[in-house]
Amino acid sequence: MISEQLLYSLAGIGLFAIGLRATLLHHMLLPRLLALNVCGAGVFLIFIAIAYAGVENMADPVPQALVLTGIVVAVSATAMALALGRRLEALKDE
Amino acid sequence: MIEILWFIFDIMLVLLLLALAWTTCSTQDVMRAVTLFIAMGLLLAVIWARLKAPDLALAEAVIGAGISGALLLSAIKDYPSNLMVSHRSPVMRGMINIFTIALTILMSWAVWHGIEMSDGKRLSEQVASQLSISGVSNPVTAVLLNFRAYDTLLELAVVLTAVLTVLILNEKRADHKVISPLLQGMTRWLVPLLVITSGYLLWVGAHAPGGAFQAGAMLAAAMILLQLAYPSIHQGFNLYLLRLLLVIGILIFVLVGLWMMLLNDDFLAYSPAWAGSLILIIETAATLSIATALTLAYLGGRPTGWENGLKKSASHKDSHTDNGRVK
Amino acid sequence: MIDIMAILLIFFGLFFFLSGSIGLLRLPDVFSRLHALAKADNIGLAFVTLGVIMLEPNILNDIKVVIIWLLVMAASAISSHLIARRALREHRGDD
Amino acid sequence: MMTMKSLRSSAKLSLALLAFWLILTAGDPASLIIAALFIVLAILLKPPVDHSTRKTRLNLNFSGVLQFAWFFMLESLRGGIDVSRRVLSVRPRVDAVFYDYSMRLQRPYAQQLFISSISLLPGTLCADLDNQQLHIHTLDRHMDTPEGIRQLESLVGKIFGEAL
Repeated sequence: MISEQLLYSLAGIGLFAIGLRATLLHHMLLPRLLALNVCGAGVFLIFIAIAYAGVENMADPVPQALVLTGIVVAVSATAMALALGRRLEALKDE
Repeated sequence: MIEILWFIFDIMLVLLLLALAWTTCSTQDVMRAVTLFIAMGLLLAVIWARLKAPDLALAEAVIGAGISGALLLSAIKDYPSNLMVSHRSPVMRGMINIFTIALTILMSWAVWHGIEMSDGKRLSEQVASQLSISGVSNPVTAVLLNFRAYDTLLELAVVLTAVLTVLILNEKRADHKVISPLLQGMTRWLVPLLVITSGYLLWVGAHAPGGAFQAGAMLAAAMILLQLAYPSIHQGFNLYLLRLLLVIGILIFVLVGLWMMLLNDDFLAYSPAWAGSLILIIETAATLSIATALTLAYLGGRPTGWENGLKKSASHKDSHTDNGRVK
Repeated sequence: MIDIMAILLIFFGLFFFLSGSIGLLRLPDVFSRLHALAKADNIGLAFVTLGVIMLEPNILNDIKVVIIWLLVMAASAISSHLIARRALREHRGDD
Repeated sequence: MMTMKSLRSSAKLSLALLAFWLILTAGDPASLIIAALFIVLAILLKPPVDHSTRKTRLNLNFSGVLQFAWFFMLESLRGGIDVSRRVLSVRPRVDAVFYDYSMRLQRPYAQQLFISSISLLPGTLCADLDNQQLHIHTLDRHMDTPEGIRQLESLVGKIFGEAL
């Protein structure tokens, strides 16, 4: 059980690092947003990796609930950022 | 034997996930990046299922692979360049790389120790001990709608705020042009099925994986599909009803909370006998709100005629600036 | 006996999925890749569905699995059509 | 506002959706309140009636359905094997060509079933359609594609009672 927890939480850290690096490297909004979302996915993965309790058991419900809200908030935040970016582009054209 | 198979499966999932994340972040073409990102969402859904978090798998499949995909694909058009290249100087790039690697090592060390030293005591035991009075038998729903109902209420508020920002900033995006009659034909029978499945997810959330978030996302997916196949369909929506639907989740949540405050002296402290029904009522309202919010978020701004009937002068000014922008 | 048959069927299905994915990687253009995916997934899922039905005694769950199969089939037919149409129109330069 | 006809079609839809709901929930009676709410929602979200589909009246021919299902099964199997053989050979054998086919089916449902099945059968993929004209992509110019498609079309026609 510990080996799965370790494997997946290390994968989560990897995902976070990949996302973070790309967020810092890119200038444009859309690539940055994608990278931030990859980052977020990494955080979710760490949560759920630690919640893992073996193949027979359900994962710990509290982190599951947190990540569930996290997913919905992430998509709303992405939508908001896209809207801000679109408005910015429109203002630039003016 | 079986452990080795599981291990091989785990390694494959993890490597594929990291590869998808890496290519998403390093490809030069935005379209490609978005496609890879959607694929990563699907893979994450599989991983949640593997890690025994079926509630998440459902939500991720609908949101990560479906809705955020639709959202990002339609947003690509809004941006001037289809290329994503980084213009950082070599020194800067090196510093970013070093920083990331150092952080990764630090985090790995922390997680390693965290897992090694954990005494195995989990919040899940507390949840399990209180589950019988929560009104539902799915522990995730119990956490979301009962034990940590505040979080969920505020999360709905966050979603509402994000959508209001979207609505304030922009007009709805321009429609697609040519639509395949085949897609329209499929939509006619698929959307009712999606709506019913969404209702099922809402209902089943009380005792099995599912609940308001998954149901709301599924309903939103149905509405987005409808919008893709019939671009003018939103003109038929009653915009006052749409406003009501957008806030009804929070409204019902707060009303129930206040009512419980009168009865039990605490905000959102349900009486155990009613908890099940109250949770179902709140979840139904939340499903409708989440669906409306995600659909509006996908549209990318105010649907046509959003301002009608509200302050004439304000709407006039708005359309004026919009005209100015087009020039 | 039934278990072995079911597992055999599921493995057949997986073989078709595998060849579909190999087709996605090896075939030269969008259209032929779509061929590989649509056909291989259709028949692959059919075998997996049959196998799962043999393993699952609950008739309601069997019906659900069949519904999933039909939905996936419809989705893959429509989506391959849409992708092909898009590619064709982009190729011709109109949109 | 609602005409008799749309009322009847809504009633039919709700019955079908109710059946679907009962399959999903295994007939739990307490769930029917939610079912009612979402059936109403599904009817409200029904897309506007397209005038070309107005005239359709579904009269399914049962033996036609069986014949089609049999044909479809055999052909999908053939399609799957064909594709995997092509893909797994040392050099993927593809000799693609586009091919136009004018569809004779008239009813929209029949057309949709026909077009969707084309993409699942061996060597063919419906790429585009312009009224009755289908633009079909075939993997191999030496296959007797037109014959297979014509056969498929008459089988689909039989289901919906269209003699071709």
